[in-house]
Amino acid sequence: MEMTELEIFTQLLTASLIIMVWSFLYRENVFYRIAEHLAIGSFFGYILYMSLKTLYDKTLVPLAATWAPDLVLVTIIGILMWTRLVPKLVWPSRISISVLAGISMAVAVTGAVSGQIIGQIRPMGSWAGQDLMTNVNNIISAVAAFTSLAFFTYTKEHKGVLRVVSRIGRTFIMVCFGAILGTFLMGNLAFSIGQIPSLVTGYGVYVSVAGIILIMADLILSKRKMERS
Amino acid sequence: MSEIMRKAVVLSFAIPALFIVFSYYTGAVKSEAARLIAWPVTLANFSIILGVATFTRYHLERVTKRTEQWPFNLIAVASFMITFVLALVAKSTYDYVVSNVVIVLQISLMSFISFYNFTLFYRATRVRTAEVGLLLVSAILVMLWMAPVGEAVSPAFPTIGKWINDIPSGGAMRGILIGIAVGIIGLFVRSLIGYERSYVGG
Amino acid sequence: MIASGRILEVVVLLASLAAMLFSILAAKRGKVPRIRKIACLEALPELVGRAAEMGTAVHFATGMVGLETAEAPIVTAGYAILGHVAELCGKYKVPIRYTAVFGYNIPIGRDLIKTGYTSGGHPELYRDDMVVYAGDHQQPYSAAIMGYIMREKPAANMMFGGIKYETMNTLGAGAIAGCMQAAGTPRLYYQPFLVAACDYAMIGDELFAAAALVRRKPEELGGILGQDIIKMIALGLIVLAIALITAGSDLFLRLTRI
Amino acid sequence: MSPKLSPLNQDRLIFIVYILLIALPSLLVVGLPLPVTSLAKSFHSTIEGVRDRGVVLWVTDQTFGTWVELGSGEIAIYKHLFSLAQRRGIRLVFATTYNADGAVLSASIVQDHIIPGGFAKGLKYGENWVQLGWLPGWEASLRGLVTDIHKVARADYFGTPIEKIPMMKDITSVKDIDLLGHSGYYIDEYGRQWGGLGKPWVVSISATTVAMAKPWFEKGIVTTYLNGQRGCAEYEALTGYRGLATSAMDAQSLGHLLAIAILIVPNALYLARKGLRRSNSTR
Repeated sequence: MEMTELEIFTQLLTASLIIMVWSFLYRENVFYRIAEHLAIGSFFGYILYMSLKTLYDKTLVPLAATWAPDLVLVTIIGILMWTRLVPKLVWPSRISISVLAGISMAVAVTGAVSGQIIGQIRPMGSWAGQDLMTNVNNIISAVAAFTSLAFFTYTKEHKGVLRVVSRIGRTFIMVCFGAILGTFLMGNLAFSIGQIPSLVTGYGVYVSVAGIILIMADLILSKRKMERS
Repeated sequence: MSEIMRKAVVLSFAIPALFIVFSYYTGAVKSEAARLIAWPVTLANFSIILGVATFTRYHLERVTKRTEQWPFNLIAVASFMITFVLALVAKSTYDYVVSNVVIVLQISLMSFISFYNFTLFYRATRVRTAEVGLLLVSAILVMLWMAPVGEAVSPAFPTIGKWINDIPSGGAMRGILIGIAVGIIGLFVRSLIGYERSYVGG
Repeated sequence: MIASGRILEVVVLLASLAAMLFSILAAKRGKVPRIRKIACLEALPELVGRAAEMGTAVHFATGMVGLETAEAPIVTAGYAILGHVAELCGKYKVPIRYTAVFGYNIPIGRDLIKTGYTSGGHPELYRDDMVVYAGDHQQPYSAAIMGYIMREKPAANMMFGGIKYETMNTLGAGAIAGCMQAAGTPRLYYQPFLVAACDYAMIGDELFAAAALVRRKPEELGGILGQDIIKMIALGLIVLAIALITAGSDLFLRLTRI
Repeated sequence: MSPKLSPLNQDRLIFIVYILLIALPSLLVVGLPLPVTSLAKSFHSTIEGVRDRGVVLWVTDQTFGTWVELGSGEIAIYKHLFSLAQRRGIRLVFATTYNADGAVLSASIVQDHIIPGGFAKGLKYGENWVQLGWLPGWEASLRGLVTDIHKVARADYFGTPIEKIPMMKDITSVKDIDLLGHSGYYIDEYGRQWGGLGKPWVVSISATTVAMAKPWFEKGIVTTYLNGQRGCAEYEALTGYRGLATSAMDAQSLGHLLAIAILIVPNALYLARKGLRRSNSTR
């Protein structure tokens, strides 16, 4: 299949960007620095456009179409945030941020009570059900929950019974952390695995080879420099 | 912060917050509360303008003063402006830039995590105590459950790994999550009565 | 009056409010509880001191979680630690760098750092460009921090608050650059990594406790006692729920039906 | 690993070994086996089980970051849903709440995979499926989607007011929805708003989050889930819409083995050396 010039360029571009970023693994260098600042700039352009487009579509356009007091109010509060650009004018932006924080924290606290306290206690299973294995599992799970919560108390010194309980809790927390590390791996590996095809197929191969040669050269040069000094 | 400022901050925090809590538990004024809940993201979108000012000032200052790294600051400002202008005037080029520069850079920057996984494992997990040993064993067994290779070696691995993840680990998670929820409630109360004002800078 | 299925929630919330207010008032009247030490919080002066010895900076980040999400409390706790670290930096005359990721983080960060340096006794050291803005997205944020850490090699790297994926990258880079690292988040997913990667880490809800502790006021310590009382209530609820379900009653489930 | 290597070079060695390992399957076929778990099977059958003319609300909350892990599974899910729409008249509502990336990705699946693949043949936008785009607010929008869709989405992705979309006339809240689903990195926010609604809820979620999803998954708060890239590969095998996830599985297995080796080998060496020293001293 014949490739267009644009496709060739895209392959080269993709592979070079990946190699530029990954070169950081060898050491911090000029290519990474270029990629870093390119990322900072281009992402900011992308995000700024998306944010302004969302503001326009979801706030300003509905506002122009119909009279909505909530949208007027939020626009005013939002614009107050910009007063921070005037060095001496501090208070209006603080009001805006307080409103922002107040709403989010209220959503958080209602969610925490229902989902994270009640919602976590609700599924606790019976200890005297039909199936012996389920009962044992329910007991272990409940003990784990109880002791690991007891571990996070601050005002009672961990002595006597509490010492034993919090010690058991700590053990369960360690098992839990191990399990999280184990489940973390697949998602994490997916990033680099997804990049490999761009590096080992098509014109990406040339870029990879060039990258390897550059790193080899740098290794040899830095070794010589070390030997000389 | 002056006393009036402090009161204004606490009030502008508390009024919308209590309104939402009230609506959530009583089921009253539901649609008003729903609209209020949509505010924070809109406000955050407004705040990006502050970012534009800071960003351009920071990098342009470094370019004009010719500090050591100025060419890189120039790259940052230029790529920012080019991307944004492209979005406004040349949609197809912008789409090309997004899918071949922005997304590629994003994924390759994120993939550091796959590499650092291994170095973290290598450096940090020396069995010093029985607890760390337990952490290690549980991590390995869960890995053998997650990866297809575990089941290929022995059908017992998925069962053990899943049991660890579901029962002891799942139980401990409940405990930790409840603890965190309590922390959230505590911080909310402390903000309501005006002790915690870090979100406006102290 | 109360929406169906929310009765127990309301009871828990009101009991929590009562517990908090009661213990705060008690602490104001002089009944200050003793709080167990949080190792990570105690270590922060050491980290800043190391930066002072080595003549480098302290890097701080509050993570990619925004104040506009339902995780705002976590970010706020991170801000509280930033204020504390800025004060320490003022005391030890160490420059701090705060990498901000959202627009509103800029004024918040500047205010916190300015206040911190002032109460640390060296307001003249504060500069506006201690807060660097990396542009509202996770990847440039982590790239900017990683680049900074590798180039400037700050002695201490701290990340407290609502941290996400970017933390793994930056802590990995910090480990290679030889920074002393301290981090903390109540976000469960990342706690194992913090424990593995950092010299000091806050796990569970320690960050919330630390955010109250840094102010060293009796009423704030009372608040921590209040939180412990709420935890006791939750422990009681666990026992109650299990007892009910084991006895074959579905009362708890009916009370919490949504 | 030789103790002679400096820490920096030890790291570099690990990086090289890892890159070689994951590059290996792209260069030659390894072909490790992939058993299909009951989770993926029940995910498939839950989607199949939606009643005729039923409504599916699918929230694509992917970012470009989760896309590498879940993207190809997401494409398979879209293809499956659209094929059900063709066969049994199921109506699809797509939305995004987390950030703008999801809406861009969702639109591009429909543009690049569904329409060219013939999955939308005989279907009409606005009657069989609708894309609401990004509804900023995340958790707030999730709540809005199940309480009052018309409030939270005043217009769709293309700017059409929601009142002008025919199929949305009788879809206003969770009572009109037969299956909830989302894909992405997070679960707590969804569980807080969607848990306990009594509707089947399926999740395609990053393997990272799976350890966290357990409390939601037990007792049927979440009906079933796809376990990260591996779950996606299994689902691709079940639906026959194979993609990147399938081909990434060998690399995943090798990567996991490397991780296990790195956890075990240095510790085993250390313990052996300690044991040796002890036996020397006792001698």
